[in-house]
Amino acid sequence: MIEQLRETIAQAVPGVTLEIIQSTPAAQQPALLVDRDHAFATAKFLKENQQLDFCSCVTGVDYPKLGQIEVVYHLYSVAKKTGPVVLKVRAPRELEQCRVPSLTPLWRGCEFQEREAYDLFGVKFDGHPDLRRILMWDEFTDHPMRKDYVPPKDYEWEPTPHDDTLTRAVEVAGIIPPSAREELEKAKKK
Amino acid sequence: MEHLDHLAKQQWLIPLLPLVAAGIQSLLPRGKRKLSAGICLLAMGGACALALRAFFATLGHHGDEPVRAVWNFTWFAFGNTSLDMGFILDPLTAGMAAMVSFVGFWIFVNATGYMHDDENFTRFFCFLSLFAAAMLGMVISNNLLLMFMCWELVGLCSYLLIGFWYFKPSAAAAMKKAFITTRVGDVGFFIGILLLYWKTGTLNLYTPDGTGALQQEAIAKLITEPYFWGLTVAGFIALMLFIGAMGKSAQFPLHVWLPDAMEGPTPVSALIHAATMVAAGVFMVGRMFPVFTASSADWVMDFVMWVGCITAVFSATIAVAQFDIKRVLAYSTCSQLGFMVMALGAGGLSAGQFHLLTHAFFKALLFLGSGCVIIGTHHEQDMRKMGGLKKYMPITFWCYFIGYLALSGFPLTAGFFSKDEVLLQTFYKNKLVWGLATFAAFLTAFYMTRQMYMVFAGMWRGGDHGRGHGHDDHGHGHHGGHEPHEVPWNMWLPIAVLSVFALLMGWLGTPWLKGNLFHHYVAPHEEAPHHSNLVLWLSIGVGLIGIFLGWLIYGRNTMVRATDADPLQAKLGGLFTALNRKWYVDEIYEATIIRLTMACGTLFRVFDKLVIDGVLHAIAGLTKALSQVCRWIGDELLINGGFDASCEGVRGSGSLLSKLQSGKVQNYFAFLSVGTIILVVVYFFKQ
Amino acid sequence: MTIPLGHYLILAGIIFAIGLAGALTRKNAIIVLIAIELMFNAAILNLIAFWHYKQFAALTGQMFAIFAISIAAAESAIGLALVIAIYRHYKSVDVDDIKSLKG
Amino acid sequence: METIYQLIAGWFAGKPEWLPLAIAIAVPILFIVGVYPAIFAYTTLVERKALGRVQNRYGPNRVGRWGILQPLADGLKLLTKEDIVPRDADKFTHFLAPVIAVIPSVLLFAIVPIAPGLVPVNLNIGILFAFAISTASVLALFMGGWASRNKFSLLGAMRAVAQVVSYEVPMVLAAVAVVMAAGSLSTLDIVKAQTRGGLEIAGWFVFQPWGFVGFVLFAIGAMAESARTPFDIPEAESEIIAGYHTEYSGFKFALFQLGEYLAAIAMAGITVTMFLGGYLGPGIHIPYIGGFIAAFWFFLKLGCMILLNIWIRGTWPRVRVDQLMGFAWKVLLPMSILNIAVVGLWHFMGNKVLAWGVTAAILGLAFVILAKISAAGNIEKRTYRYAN
Amino acid sequence: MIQQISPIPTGMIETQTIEVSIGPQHPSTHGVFRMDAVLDGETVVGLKPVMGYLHRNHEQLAERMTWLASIPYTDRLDYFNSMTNNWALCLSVEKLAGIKVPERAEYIRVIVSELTRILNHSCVIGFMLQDLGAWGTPLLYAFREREKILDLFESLSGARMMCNYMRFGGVRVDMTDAMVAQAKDIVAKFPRFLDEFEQLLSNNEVLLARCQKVGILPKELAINASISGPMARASGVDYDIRKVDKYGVYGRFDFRVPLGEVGDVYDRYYIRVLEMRESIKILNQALRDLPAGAFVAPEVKLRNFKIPPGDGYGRVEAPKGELGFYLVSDEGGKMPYRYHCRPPSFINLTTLEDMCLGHKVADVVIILGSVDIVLGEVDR
Amino acid sequence: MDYAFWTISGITVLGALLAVTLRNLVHCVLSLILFFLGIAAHYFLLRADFIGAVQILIYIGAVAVLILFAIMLTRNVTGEAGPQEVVGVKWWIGSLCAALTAGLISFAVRADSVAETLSPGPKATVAVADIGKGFVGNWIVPFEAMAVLLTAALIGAVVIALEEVRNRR
Repeated sequence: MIEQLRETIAQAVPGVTLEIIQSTPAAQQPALLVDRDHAFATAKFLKENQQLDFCSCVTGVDYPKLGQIEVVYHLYSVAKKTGPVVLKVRAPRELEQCRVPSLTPLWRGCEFQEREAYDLFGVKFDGHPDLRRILMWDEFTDHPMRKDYVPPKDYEWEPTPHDDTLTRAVEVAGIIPPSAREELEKAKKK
Repeated sequence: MEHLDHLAKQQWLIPLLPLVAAGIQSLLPRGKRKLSAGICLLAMGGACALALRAFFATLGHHGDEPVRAVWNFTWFAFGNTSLDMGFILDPLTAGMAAMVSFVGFWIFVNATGYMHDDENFTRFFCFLSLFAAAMLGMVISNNLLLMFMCWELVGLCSYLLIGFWYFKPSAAAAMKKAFITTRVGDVGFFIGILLLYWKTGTLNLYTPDGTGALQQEAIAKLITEPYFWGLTVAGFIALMLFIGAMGKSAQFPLHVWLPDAMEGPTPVSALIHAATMVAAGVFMVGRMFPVFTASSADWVMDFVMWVGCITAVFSATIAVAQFDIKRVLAYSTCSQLGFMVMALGAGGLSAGQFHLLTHAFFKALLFLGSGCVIIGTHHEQDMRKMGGLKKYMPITFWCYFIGYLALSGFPLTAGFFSKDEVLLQTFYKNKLVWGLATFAAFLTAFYMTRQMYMVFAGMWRGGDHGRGHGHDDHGHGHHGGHEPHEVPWNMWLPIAVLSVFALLMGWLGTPWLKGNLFHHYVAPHEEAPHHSNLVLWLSIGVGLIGIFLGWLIYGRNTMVRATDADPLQAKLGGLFTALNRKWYVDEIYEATIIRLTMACGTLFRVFDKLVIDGVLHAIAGLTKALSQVCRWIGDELLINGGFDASCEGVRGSGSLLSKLQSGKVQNYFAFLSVGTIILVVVYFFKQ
Repeated sequence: MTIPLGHYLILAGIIFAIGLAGALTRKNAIIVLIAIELMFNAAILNLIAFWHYKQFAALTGQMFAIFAISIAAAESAIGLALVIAIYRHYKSVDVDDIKSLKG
Repeated sequence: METIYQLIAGWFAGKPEWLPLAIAIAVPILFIVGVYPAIFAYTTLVERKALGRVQNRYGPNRVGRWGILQPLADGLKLLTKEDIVPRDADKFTHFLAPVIAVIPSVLLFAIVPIAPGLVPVNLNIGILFAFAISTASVLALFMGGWASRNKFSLLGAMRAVAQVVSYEVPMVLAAVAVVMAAGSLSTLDIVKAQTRGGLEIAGWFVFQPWGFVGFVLFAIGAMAESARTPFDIPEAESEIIAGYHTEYSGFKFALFQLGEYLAAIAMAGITVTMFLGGYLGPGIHIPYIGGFIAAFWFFLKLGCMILLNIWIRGTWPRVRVDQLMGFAWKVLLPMSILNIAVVGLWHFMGNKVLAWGVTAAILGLAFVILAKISAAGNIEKRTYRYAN
Repeated sequence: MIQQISPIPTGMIETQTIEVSIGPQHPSTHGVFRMDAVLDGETVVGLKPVMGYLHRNHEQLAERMTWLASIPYTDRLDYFNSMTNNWALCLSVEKLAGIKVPERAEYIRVIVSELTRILNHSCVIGFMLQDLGAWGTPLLYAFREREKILDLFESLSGARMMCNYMRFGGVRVDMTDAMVAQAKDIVAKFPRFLDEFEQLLSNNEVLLARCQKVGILPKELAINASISGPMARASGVDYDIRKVDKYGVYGRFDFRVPLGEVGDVYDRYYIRVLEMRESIKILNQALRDLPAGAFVAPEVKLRNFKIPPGDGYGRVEAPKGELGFYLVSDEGGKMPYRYHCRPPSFINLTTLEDMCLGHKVADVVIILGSVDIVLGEVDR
Repeated sequence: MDYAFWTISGITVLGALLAVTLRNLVHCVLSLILFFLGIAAHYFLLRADFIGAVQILIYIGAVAVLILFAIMLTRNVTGEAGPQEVVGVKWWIGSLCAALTAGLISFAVRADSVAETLSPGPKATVAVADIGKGFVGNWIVPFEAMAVLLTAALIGAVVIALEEVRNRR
């Protein structure tokens, strides 16, 4: 059934590279890996043509071995009440190039989940209406769900702009929140 | 008597019911047709019941002075002057109120049928109830101010009702014409009221303590004083009041609006232009009769009589040559009003009023009948296109026939007795007037017979489309072509009831029974004119001749097709067209008064342009010339040198003063308080 | 109650004077309105005092006072509406700023 | 006050002249300051127990036998609580607001008659004085909200002022109807006007149709005036936390509560005086103990009104602000104006039975029409289908 | 008429819009949840939800523990209905590992989750009425019913709210006959409570006035914003996972899915009432034909439980909507490589601003109440 | 009873003074309210109960709240607009006029001997009923004029409010 879907997409969207990733024998939920550039077009095709109007779940998965971060979309159809179509898009792990086209213009449901993926994995979504951190506080710079995430030692402490905590922030985690930089200079001069 | 006082106190309920009904109907949305008609009929019925109750209460009374109960109250008091109002219950009011409400009720019933498929049905009935309220208000008012207010309201309602189909240009013109001509009359009426108020000091007609305008010592005051045109004050007031009556009751010079008022729906014509409004003038004269009798020495009474006689004859002649069924009836109303006014002029209050009552019944009957005919023949009004309706509309025909008999004075009918009374009254006053009146009676009989034959006898001429199909219909689409049909029950029932009254009403005022009941009821203090056989037989004869002549000309060779010429036209030729064109009165007016006003307008404009502008330009030119001279002499030498410098000085000091006007509220306030303090100090030390 | 009428008149006078001083000196338009309100009340107090001492029986004093109070209330309402309109236009209620109505 | 003065003038014949007068003034003041705050204290207790009953749980029953000492405990707790004043609050107004909240409520009691002749101050402009004072309570709300410089309390203050002002009008008009019927403003005369014929109960205004409508209008107005559910918009917890007394803690908060509850009780007292025949009831004419029976009747009715208040508070959700205003101006005001007209009609109609019927018909009809118009818009029946 | 009067300068008194944060510490935000509202007078002009105050990074914890160890954590997701959370995780794992669940366990799972559903719906209505200002009377009625159910859960799983009851392949403890009788008794008495509840609330004028035409969610927007559960069904979206996936033994019971038309706060309230009646029907059928037999799959050894590499997504119709778990296992198989939970209330908040624009502050509160969020699930 | 008069007039004068001199506007309004209360107390002293109640109802109930609203609308909602200098430039003119008027009035009172000796009126207060009768009796014209004035003010308010609502929608 997934091969048949692959053919239809291949015809509909010119120049797309599709690859089928099998799941466990019991689960029988094969996924379609789409390359970044044609992801939006395929998703648009799936939504209009295949009536997959319900995007249930958007997840980020970090594969350090492949050097890739993968975003998984589970699409359902409320009209036809058919099973999940799994769409996967991959992007390199480095923060600068880690960009994936956002599907929020197609399904508003992805808005919060894409922001969560950005917040926890650092995947930037192009075309997302309001890409901000959703779970962590805005001044947080790191992305906790990455495999190589090292939680700060002084776990309870937060970088607040008071003088003494500020200096400790520099030695312990080397993290200087932008807003606190000038206090730091002032603290140094005093 | 106290029972009457109690009734007088409740008189205001009679007009209140239709007024409230009008109020409610004005709020109803257009769709609520049954409800609006229901309210209107209910209110009118209530008013009628109350009026009848009051009428029967005033009946059983003997003694020479007519029964009268008055109830006055102060309407609006400020300081020591106060404006008061009052209601009166006396035979005149009771009779009129009963007649107006009774006839009005049946006319409204007919109107529900006539206006059945008109879209602004509710608006029509709202105006009708408003009119009824105004008319009843005028009838019961014991105060000239209230009477004048209701008089105006009646005028307004007639304006609204005539121009009900305002989208027709002819209706719009007619309503304006009616309103303006009655306004002319009203001016006279208003002057009369003002004079009366000025002279007697009160507007109330009758007051329990005898200080009313129409009571003895007030009238006495009026008679003594001489006034313009060789009349006493009473005479002049009577004249003015009569001018008001002329406007409203369409007497000779101001009658032009009545025929055009036929533009309105037929029930309107029936209610307003037959039974009630036109009778208002006559009623008002009746009400103010003591003023008229007081001024009998002057020439006012004769003037009234002659105006009535001229109107009667003049409009009777026109009626003969009319083709529109309603126009004929309009002119006959004019002539009958002429009769009433003539009777009043001749001093016969009861005769005038009795003719008014009977005329109201059978003229309303005739108008409603014509309404049924119009509806029956699918809105056809031109008599030449009717004919042979006897077969198609039997009920309407028989009721119409009774009305015709009454109007033309056939013996034993109501019209006969009342017209006979009028003729009797004029006979003793002035033989020439009596002669003309009899001729008018003959003409009445003639044109009514003409109408009967043209409409009901012969064969239906509605089929073919002759030249100009009479009046354009009121936007109801279909006309002519198929057969006329009998009208529904709610249209022929009223004319049946009215026809019964048209027959029996006469017996009320007949001299044959033991004394004239009506005379005894309305004006016991007047001595009734003793009976004379000559007048009686002559009037019967004249009536029969008129009918015979009508049969002679129209009965035998009835017209076959709408385009046939009117038999009378062959005989009279040029005279007939003159009659048809209403003696070119409208054209005369057009030529005279209207052109006169236009001329004055242009005159003033020209005067303004030439004289005033001219003077101004002249002055301007003069000053310009003068200034040239000054500039040439003084300016270079004197002013530029010394004068300008001093000007600078003045302006400098001026700016100093302007600093004072600093725009700051508080500075002004400071100057104000300092000023007051100085004043107070001065006041103290001066003392 | 041995208070003679004179005391009331003096009291009303003092209040009137305070109101006048306030109206003339303060810069804020609303305080000027409050001062005017003071002057009104001084006048009405005088009125009632005279009514009480001179002709207690007749009602004219009280009636006049009621009408005066309601007019004063209506006047203050309109005054405040004007102040708000001026504030909206001039963006300030400082009396000295509002001087465009110049001679 | 006058009756007390006559009573004790005799005993103090010898003493200096001002003493009986002082006592005559002192007794009613003590009565008001003593009895009504006690009633307030136990109203809070009864309210919490009644709410408990409504929500099928026990009210406070830890302190004292059935939680009797609970009000005492609350008082002590609030006294000892630290009185926090927000940093940039307007200190003076912040302090003054609770005081001004209490003053009008206490003054309201001055004109509530407890027994025939026994009214703290027999003003012949009783009802007018009551309404004049109750407008002053608006100021307290506003000052509280404005002074604590916090957005929510400001919102609360604005709502409170709007609500109190717009419910003042129908309430006053409903009272006008009663004043017209009784022919005088003084509360004693109003109660006397309600004793018709022998029976003490037949005369009550609440049994006349216009009286009943007036009673309903006045009760709704009173509830809105003292911001009780369903009109407790000013301190709607779920929306703007506690409205104008968010920033108040400790005894200032207690004062606010005192002011609010006293206003509610006073309004209930006035409703009882005007509609339920103040102290009237069988047996008030018995020579000696008549006065006490009258007082008993008065407090019984007062208790019923307070319980009614509490019961409504327990069951009704809160109305939204604009619906509240709409309800006041679109439904209450026309009804109260019509009520005044109907009282006029009632006064001039001869036999009372016919009058009763006519007035009932008019008011019933008007109510039906108003209800249809005002509810026409938003409420409609909903149908639900089931997926196949 | 007004035009003739000289035009008064419009905007006579222009009001400033004020930013108010209906903040984390607010009586009616059902937990630490903040809404930055921009108010113009009383009406809402802008509203941005802010969350993350309760974020415990549950997913990273799960990646550092074995499959079985994360079951007690699922109780803390939506702490109101822990049973459905457990079932969601178990279902996903069973789907991934291909474990067969015996009949009796399936029936017990259905009974237990339907009980949580009626418990959740009645309490939600109670909280909504509390937001409406009804001083807690309806809430305490609902809690009375909730106590009975929680007693049953306590006797069944040992804990009232944090049940930790389900295991891969079945349930931890069998349901004794006494408990079945107790469940039957609860289910028998519940309709009477529901009628009393509806009679008190459904046509209460103030409730109607406050809830009708407030916070309307159109059907297309509901689908597009992947809203699920009673909130979507109130707008007419015909999508109930019990009917779509027919997971567990739901296929065997006949029950209906109520749908609303307008999709305003009143519809969402009434849909929950109707759903409770449907759950009662399911419970009656399930309790009637509860089969005997093993309550857990014997062949599943929880000691060193492994899943072959691959990923899978399993979902359950939780009372608040579609609760799903996306699990990825790598070669090691003992610990999940990636564990992602799709919480219903987190996504149902997407359209909160669309629903609140133009309404009053008082309406925002009840709209949030009708969306029915629990912050444990939103912030994970 | 004399001290009643003195205490009340003391409060009134204090209220008046503070209303005009205080810096913080809201405090001015509060002292104005205190002043109104003093005046109302005076009316009660002078046996004019109805006027006292009307004074409280109109001034404290409506005018004070109105002024508070005006203050709110003419300053940004939250904070104080900071201290402006309170007294106008030409303050000395104002105080001079005030002093002069005060002197004049006291001089006039003392000069007019009649005022001094007038004894206070009887105890009875004027019944409210005949004030009502007076309204519709011989003061009907001013009463109607008052009605027209107040309706005009009402319509003015509605027009402004309507303007506000229409351009917001």
